[in-house]
Amino acid sequence: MSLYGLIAAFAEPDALVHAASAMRDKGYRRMDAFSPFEIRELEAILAIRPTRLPWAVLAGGIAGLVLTYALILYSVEIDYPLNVGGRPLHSWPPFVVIAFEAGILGAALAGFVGVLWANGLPRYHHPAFNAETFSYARGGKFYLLVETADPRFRKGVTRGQLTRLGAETVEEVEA
Amino acid sequence: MARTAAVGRAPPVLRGRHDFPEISGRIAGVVLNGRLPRYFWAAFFLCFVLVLVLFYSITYLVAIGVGKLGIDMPVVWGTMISNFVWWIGIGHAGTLISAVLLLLRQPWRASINRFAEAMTLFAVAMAGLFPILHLGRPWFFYWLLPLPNTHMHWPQWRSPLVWDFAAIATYAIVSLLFWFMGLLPDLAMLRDRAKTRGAQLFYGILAMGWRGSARHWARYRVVYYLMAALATPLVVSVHSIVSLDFTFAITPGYHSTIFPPYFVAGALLSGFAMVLTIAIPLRWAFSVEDLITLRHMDNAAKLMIASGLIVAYGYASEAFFAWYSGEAWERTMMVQRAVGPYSTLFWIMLACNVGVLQLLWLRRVRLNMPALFAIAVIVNIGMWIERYVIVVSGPSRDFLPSAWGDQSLTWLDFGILFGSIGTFFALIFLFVRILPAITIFEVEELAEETGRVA
Amino acid sequence: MPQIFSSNANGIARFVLWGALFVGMFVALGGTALLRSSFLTGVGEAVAQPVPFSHKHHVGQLGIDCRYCHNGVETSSSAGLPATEVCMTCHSQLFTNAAMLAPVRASLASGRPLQWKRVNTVPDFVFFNHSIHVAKGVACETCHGEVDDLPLMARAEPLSMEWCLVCHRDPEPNLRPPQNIFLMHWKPPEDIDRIRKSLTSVLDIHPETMTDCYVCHR
Amino acid sequence: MSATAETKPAAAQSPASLARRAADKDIWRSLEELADSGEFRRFIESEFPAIAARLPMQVNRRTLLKLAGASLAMAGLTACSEAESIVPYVRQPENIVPGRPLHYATALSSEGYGIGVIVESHEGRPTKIEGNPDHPSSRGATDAIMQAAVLALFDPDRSRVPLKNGEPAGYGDFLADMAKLSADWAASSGQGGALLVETTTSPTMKAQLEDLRSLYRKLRVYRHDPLAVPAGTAATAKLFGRALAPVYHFDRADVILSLDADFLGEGPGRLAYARNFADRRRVRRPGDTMNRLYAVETTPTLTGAAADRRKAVRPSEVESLAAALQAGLAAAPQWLAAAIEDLVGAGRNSLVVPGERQGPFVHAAAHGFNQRSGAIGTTVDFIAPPDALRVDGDLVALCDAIAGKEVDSVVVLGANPGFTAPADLDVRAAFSRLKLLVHWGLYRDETAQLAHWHVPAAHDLESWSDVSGHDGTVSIVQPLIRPLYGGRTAHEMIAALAGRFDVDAPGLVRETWAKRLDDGAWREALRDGLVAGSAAAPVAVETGTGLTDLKPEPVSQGLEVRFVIDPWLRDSRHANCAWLQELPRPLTKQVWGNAALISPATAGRLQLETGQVVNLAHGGRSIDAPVWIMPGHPDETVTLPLGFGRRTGSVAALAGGFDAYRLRTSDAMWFAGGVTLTARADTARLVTTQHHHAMEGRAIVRRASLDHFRERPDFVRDDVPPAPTESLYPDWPYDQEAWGMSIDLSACIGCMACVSACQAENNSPTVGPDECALGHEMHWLRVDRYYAGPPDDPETLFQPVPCMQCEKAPCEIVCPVNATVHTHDGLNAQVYNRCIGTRYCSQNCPYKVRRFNFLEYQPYGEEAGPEQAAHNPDVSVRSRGVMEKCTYCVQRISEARIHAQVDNRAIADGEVVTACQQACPTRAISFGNLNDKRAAVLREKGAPHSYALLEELNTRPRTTYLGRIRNPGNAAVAAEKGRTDG
Repeated sequence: MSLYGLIAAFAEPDALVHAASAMRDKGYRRMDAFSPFEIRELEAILAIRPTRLPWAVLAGGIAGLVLTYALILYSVEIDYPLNVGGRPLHSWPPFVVIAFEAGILGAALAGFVGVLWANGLPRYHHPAFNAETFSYARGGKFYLLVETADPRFRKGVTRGQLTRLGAETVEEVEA
Repeated sequence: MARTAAVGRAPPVLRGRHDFPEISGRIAGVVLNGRLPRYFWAAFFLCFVLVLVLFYSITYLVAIGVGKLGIDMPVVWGTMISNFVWWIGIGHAGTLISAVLLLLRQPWRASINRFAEAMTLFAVAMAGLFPILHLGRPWFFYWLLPLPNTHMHWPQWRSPLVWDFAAIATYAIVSLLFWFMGLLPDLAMLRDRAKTRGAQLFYGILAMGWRGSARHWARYRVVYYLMAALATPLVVSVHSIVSLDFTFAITPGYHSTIFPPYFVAGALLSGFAMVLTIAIPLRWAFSVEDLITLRHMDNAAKLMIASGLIVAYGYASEAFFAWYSGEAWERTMMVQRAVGPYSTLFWIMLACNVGVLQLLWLRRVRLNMPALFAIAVIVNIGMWIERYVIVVSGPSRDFLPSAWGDQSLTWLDFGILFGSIGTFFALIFLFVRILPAITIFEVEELAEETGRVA
Repeated sequence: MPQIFSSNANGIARFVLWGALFVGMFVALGGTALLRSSFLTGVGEAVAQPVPFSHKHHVGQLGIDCRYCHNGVETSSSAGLPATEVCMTCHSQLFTNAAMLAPVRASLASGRPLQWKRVNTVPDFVFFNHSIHVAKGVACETCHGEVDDLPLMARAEPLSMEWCLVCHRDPEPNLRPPQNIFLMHWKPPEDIDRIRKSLTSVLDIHPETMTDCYVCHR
Repeated sequence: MSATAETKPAAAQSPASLARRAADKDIWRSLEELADSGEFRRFIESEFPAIAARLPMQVNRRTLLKLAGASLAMAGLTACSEAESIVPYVRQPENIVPGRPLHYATALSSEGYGIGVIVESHEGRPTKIEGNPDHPSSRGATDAIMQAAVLALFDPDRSRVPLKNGEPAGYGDFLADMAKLSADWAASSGQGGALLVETTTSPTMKAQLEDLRSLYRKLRVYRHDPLAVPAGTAATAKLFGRALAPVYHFDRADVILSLDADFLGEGPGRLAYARNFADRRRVRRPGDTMNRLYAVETTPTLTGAAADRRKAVRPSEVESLAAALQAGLAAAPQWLAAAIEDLVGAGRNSLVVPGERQGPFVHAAAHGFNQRSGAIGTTVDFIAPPDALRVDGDLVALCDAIAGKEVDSVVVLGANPGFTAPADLDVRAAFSRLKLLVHWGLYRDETAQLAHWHVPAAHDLESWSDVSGHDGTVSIVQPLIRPLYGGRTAHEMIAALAGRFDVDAPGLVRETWAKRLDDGAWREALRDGLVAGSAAAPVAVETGTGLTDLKPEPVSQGLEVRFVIDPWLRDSRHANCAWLQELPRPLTKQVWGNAALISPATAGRLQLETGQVVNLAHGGRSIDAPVWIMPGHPDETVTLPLGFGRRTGSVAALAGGFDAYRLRTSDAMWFAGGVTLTARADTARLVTTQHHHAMEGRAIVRRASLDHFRERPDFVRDDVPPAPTESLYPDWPYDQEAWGMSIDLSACIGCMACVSACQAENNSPTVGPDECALGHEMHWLRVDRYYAGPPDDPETLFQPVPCMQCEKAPCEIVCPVNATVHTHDGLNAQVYNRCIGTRYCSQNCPYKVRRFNFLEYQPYGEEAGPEQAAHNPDVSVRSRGVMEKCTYCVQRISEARIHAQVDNRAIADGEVVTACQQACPTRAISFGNLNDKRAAVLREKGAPHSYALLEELNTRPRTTYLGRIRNPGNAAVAAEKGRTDG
C-alpha cells in the first residue's frame, strides 16, 4: 500500500489559504485544496490555469445553431419543398428562432459535459477519500493535500511543516 | 469580491451568526434523518389524490377525445393552452432567481434559488404535458420532431408550435442541467453525512465523486456562471416564443406586438407569486426563517409589483391599440371582452392582477406573511384567468359574426388543471423530502462572507 | 472517512456512460433500418392463397397478357382481379378436375367469390390509380417486379411513401415506351436516356406537380 | 341584434350515438339473414374487397382508420397490416369496371311529382345524386332532400321483413292472404274494400288503379296527403270550368307579385322556377336588366328573402289583399297600389302567383289578374293536373266510411295517417274497427304498427316506376340496386290486389308504355331519364263566371296560426334521415328540432324569449312549443312547422321539436284563427348553427339596389377598407391550372342544396343534436344568414361560405406538421392522415370554415352501420382528432385530371364541377381554371361588383363573391335600402 500524500485539515478558510501559500513558498507544487465552497484566493496560490471551457461552450453553441439551421434549410429547400401559405421556401425569420434555441441547448450541453470531463468526474474512488479525517460533510473543515509525487515531499518534514502552519490534524493518505 | 449585507433598511439576508456545521447539519438533517410532521404527509396525500385525478382525466381525454373538453368551433383552443402558458410562466421566476440574480450578484438569492429552480423544473414538466394533451391525436405528437421516417416528412418550421417545442425542450434540459450542477456539492455533502449505506450509495452516485477540490471549484464556477448567462436570454426567449403562438396569428386579440414583453412580465409575476406560495409555508414548516428571511419575501414582493405594473401596462396598451388600430374586429373583440360572455372573468382578472397587487406597495403587507401568501395565491389565480381570457375571447368574436360562438368548460378541463396543480406540489413535496431545499454550499459561502464583514 | 465506492467504481461508471451512448446510437440507427427492412415491409414474402395461382406458369410459361385477367388496369383506378368466369374460360377445358382448382369450380357453382389475399396494398387514405401510371409509361414490372418468375405472388417493393416519392420526384428513370408497358424482363435500348427525355415531354409529365399531397391523399 | 338565445348545455352526450343505435343487434341479425340472399351477396361482392370480407356490412373506407392506425403508429412505414382479402366477381357484369363509377338517369319522387336525377353508382352502390340537366323540373339541380336519398336508401331503420300482426312473416304468406282478399273482392266486386293512396303522378299507378276499379266496381280509392293543397284546382275549376294546374315561366316575367307563394322553396317546380327566376337577376354590366319581385307573405320564406319588396301580413289578411288586387288600384293600400301599377306596367310580362296554401279566392283573384293582364300564355300556362286521380275522398271520408261500416278492409299505400292525420280525426279508433288493414311503406311507422299486414316498400332507388314532373314530363324510374331489404313497389302491391302474383315491377311499367314506346324509344327514355315530348300541353282557358261566387274570408281577430312544412322533413317522412335533421333550416339555421315562430313585436307584447315554452290552444286542443323570435315575421301570428315530434326511428328519436299535427284540424289545415297562447315557466333547448345575425357594420355581404349599381358599378369598393395590393412575400407562380370560384349573392336564394350536396360528396359526418349544441357540427360549407335593417321588416341576406383557398393562407403557416399546404394549382390542400389536430389552422382562419372531428363521429369496424355504404369511395373518412375542410372537391379535380392526362389533353372548362356548384338550382356558383382565358368563372370575377370576403386581410382568396343586387325600383327606397348596413 503506497502513500499518496499528506492531508491536513484546517478550521478556517483563512488558515487554509495561509497554509497553502506558505507551503507554496516552501516550493511545494503538487498540492490540492478541498473546501465545501470555493475559496478564490487558492487559484493564484495553487497556480490553477484559467480554464478553456468557455471556448467549448462557444463551440457547442455555434454547432447547435449552424447544424439546426442547416437541417431546416435542407428540409425546405432540397428534401421536400412545399408551398406553405405562399411564403418563400427560405423563410429565415422563423428558422432563426429555432436555430437560436438549438444554439443555447448546444452551449449548455457542451458546458455541462465539459466541466465533468475536465474535472475527471464521475470519479467515485479517489485517494482523498481514504483519509480518515477527510470528510466533505462536516462542512466546517478545509483541507490541504500534499502529494508524495511532489519532489520536495519528505513525509516527516512535510508533516511538521503542516502542523506548524496550524493544521488541526495531519494524516497520511493511502493511494 | 464585493459582497455586502449592507442593504439599506431592508432586513438582513441571514439572521444571526451561523457556523458551517450548524447550517449544513440543519439543512441536511431535514433530508437525512428528518422526521417529517404528520401534516406534511397529509398534504402530500391530498396532492397524491389529485395526481390520480390527473391520470384519470388524461386517460379519459385520450380514450374519448378532446371533444370532451369545452372547446368547439370557433373557439378550438381552450384550457390546454392556457394551462400551458400558465405553467411555463410559473417556471420563469425560478430561472430568473437562480440565473439572473446570480449574474447580478444578488446575495439574497442564495437560500431560495434551489427550490426556485426545482419549481421551474416541475412547472416546465407540467407545462410540457399540455401541448400534447391539446392534440386531437396525441399519440402522434412526435411528428413535431424532425425524426427520420418513411414519409420523407418534416415539421413545418414556420409554425410557432414547432418553435414552442424547441423552446420548451431547450428550457427544460438547460434548467435540469443548471439545477443538477448546483446540486453537485450538496449531494456530496449529503453523501458524506449519510448514515445508511443506501443513502450513501444514492447520494454518492448522484454526487459523482465530488470532493471540493480547488481546481474543480475553479472550472465549476466559470461554467456555472456561463450557464446562468445562457439561461437568461433563454428564459426571455421562451416566453416570448410562447407569446408568439398568439401574436403570430391574425385572430383579433392575438395579433398584437405587445405580447412578448407583456407575457414575460406576466410570467415573472405569476412565477414570483408561486415562489412565495411555496416559500412562505416552507420556511415556516422547516423553521428556516433565519435562512429564508423577510428580506427574501420583501424582495420577491417588490419584484411582483414591478412585473405586475408592466402587466397592467400590457392590458392598457392592448385596449388602446385595439381602439387605435381602427379595425372593426379588434374593437368589437375588446368591447366584447369587457361586456361579452367572458366579461366576468375579465374583471376578476383585472381585480387580481392589478387591483389586489397594489397592496404590496405597503411594507406592512409585504412583511405580513399571511397577507403576502393570500396575495400570491390570488395573483396565481388571476394569471390563469388572464391566459384563459386571452385564449378564448379572440376567436369567440372574430371576423365573421356568423361564426361567433362561445366555449364552456367541462369537468375534464378542471380535472386536468387541478390534477396538474396537485402533481406539481406532489413533486415539490418529494423534492424537499429527498434533496436539500436550500443550497447549502452557497449559504455557507454567504455566511462566511457576512461573517467576515461582521 | 472510508471510501464508499470500491476502486473499480470509476471504471464501471465510465463503462455505463459510454455504453449508454452507444446503445442509444445503435437503437436509433437500427430503428431507421428496421422501418425499411422486408421484415416490416413484407417485400418478397409469398402469401398463401386459396388457390395456389402461379404467375410463373400463366405469364412466364403460357405468356398470357397481364390485361387478360387485370382488365381494368388501363381504364380504372383498380387493375381488377379476374372473375371466376375468366379462370373457367380455360379451366372448363384444362385441368377440369384438378384438385387445386376445386375452389374455383365451387365458386362458379355456388356464386360465392374466391377470397384472394391482398399482396400489394396501400393504406386506405392512399388513392392509387393504375390507369394514369400505365398511360404515362410506368410498367407493371416497375412496381410489381418480375411476376413471371413467381410461383406464388409476393410484394416486390415496400410501397412506402418514401418509395412512391422517389419516382414521383424523378419519374424519368422508370419510364419506358408505352408499347412495352406490359413486357417482363424488358431490356432498355442503348439510347434509352434520350427516349425517356422525349417521353417526359411527349407524355406531358410534370414532376413538380406530382408531389402535391392530394395526388395521393384526398 | 341577436334573435336566438345562445343555448349551450354544460355536458356533451356520448359520441356517435346515432351509429350505436344503427349497430343495433336485431339489425345485424336480419342482415345476416339477408346476407345469404343472392342479390344482396352480389351487391356486397361488387364492393371493394373489405366489405365482402366482413359481411354483413363493411365498407372499405371504413377500415381505413384501422389501417391508418396500424401503419402510422409505426412512424408511417407502409400499411403492412395482415393481408386483407380481395374479392373478385364471380360473373363480372360487362359494363362494370371496378373502380370506375357508372351514372344512371332516373327520377326521385317529391310529394308524388318526379324530379329527374343522374345517380352515380360505384360497383352497384349508389353514392351520389345529381340533377338531370334534361329534366324540366331539375335542369341539373337538386335539393337537399334529393341529396339525402342515398342515405335514406341505406337507412338501417328501414323495414326489412313483412310483418303479420307485428310478427315477421314471409312475403309468400302475404301473397296468400292477398289471394284470399282478391277472391273475396272478386266475389263481392270489392264491397267494403278501400285503398288509401298518396298523391301520385305515375301513369302506371293511375292505370293500375283504374283497372282495379273496373275489376272491383265497389272498391273505393281514398287519397291522404297531409301536404295536399286542393284550393288551386278548386279555384281553376270554378274560374275556367275545369281543374287545371298552373305552370309558371319566370324567365318571361318582368314583375312578379307573390301572394304568400313560396315558389322558390315549395312545390314540384321549385328547382326550375328558382333557375328561371335567378336567370333574370344576373346583372354583370350596368346595362343589364332585372326582374322585380313583390312578395306578400304570412311567414318568412325563401321567396320573401329573395324579394325586392316584401310585406309580411297576417294569414287572414291575404284574402282582402287579393280582393283589393281584383278590385284594382283604388281599393289597394299604398304599397300594394305601387305593386299593381308596376304589374300593369309590365303588361303580359307581369305575373301574380297565388300561394298554394291559400284559399280558392286568392287563386281565383290571382289568375283573374293574370288573365286580365294577358299573362296567361306568356308567364303562366295551365295544364291538366299531373296528379289528377279519380278518388272517393280524403282521409276524413274514409274514416266516415269506416264508421258507417261501408269499408271493412283498407290497403294503405305509403301514407302514414297514423301520424299525419288531422288532430280531429281518430284514425286509430277508425282503423281498429277494420277487418283487415294492410300497410305498405319504407318504415315500420305509426300506421304500420296498427296494420294487420305490413309490407316493406322499395326505395325510389330500388324501384321500377314512372312519375311526372311539374309540367307533366314523364320519367321512367329505374332501380340502381336490387331491393336491399326485399322491398316491393306499389305497382306490385296493386297487382297483387288484382290477383296478379306473377308479374314484376319492370313488366308492369313497360306494359303501361307498350303502346307509346317501342323498345328503342323505351331504351332512350331510360337513358335520358325522361320520355321525350311527354310534357303536358298548355290548355287554352277562357274566363268562366266562377269568381263572382267566390268571396274573400273576413280578417279574423286574435292570434293566428300558420302551419308550414318543415323544409327537409316534409310531412315527417324524412324524420329518420340524419343529414336532413342536421341540415340547418334556411332562415332559422335551427337543426334537430322545430320551434313556434313569432314576430319580435308579438314577443315583446307577450314578453317572450327565444327558447321559452308556450302553450298554444285551438279548438279544444293544445300543444307545448318553444318560441323562436323571427325577424320579419308578421305580428300576432304563430308559425308552426309540421313534421317533428316523431318517436319512431332511431334518428328521429334523437331529434327535439314538437308535433304540430296535434293542433291541426281538418277544417283548418294551413291557417287557424283564434288561437290562445299562454307562456309556460320552462324553456327548451333550441339548437342552431348560427348565433349572431347582424354584420356589425362590417362589409361582409356587400349589396346595392340596381339603380345604385348603375351609378356605381363597383359599389362593393365604397366605404370599405381598401384591399392591399402588395404582399411582403413574393407571389408563387401557378402556371398549370389555378382553380377559383365565384359566388353570385344576387342569385343565391339560401336553399341549402349546396350544403347537403357537399355533405353527400365529401362523407361529412352528422354529429347529433347534443354535439351540434356544443358547436361541433361538421358542414364544410355553411350558408350564413344575416339580417339588415329593422327587426320587424329586415332584409335577409344569404352568403355561402366554403373554404376561400387563400393564396396567402393563414392556416398553412401555423400547421406544425405540414398537414395543410398549397398545391401547384393553388388548392389549400388538407392532408387528413398527416393532421395531428393542433387546431391552430382553424384558430388562424378568419373565415372559420375548417371543421374538426372533436370525437369519433364516423365509427368503423363492428360499430359501423349499413348507412356507411352511402359513402363516396373517392374521399377519405376522417378519424377523431383530425381537421377537415373544403378543398374544391379535390377528388373531382383529380378524377378529371387523370382522365385528361390519360388522353394527354388539358382539362376543359366545365369539366370539373364542384358538388355545391352542381346542386345549385340558381347556378349562383361558378368554378374553373383562372388560367383558362375562356373560363366562365373568369368572366364572373371580371364583373365590377366582384369582391373577396375580408380582402383587407390580404389572404388572397381564390373564392370571391358578386355583390348582392336587388331591384326595389323607386330610387328613394333604393338609396335607403342600398347603403344601410347591419
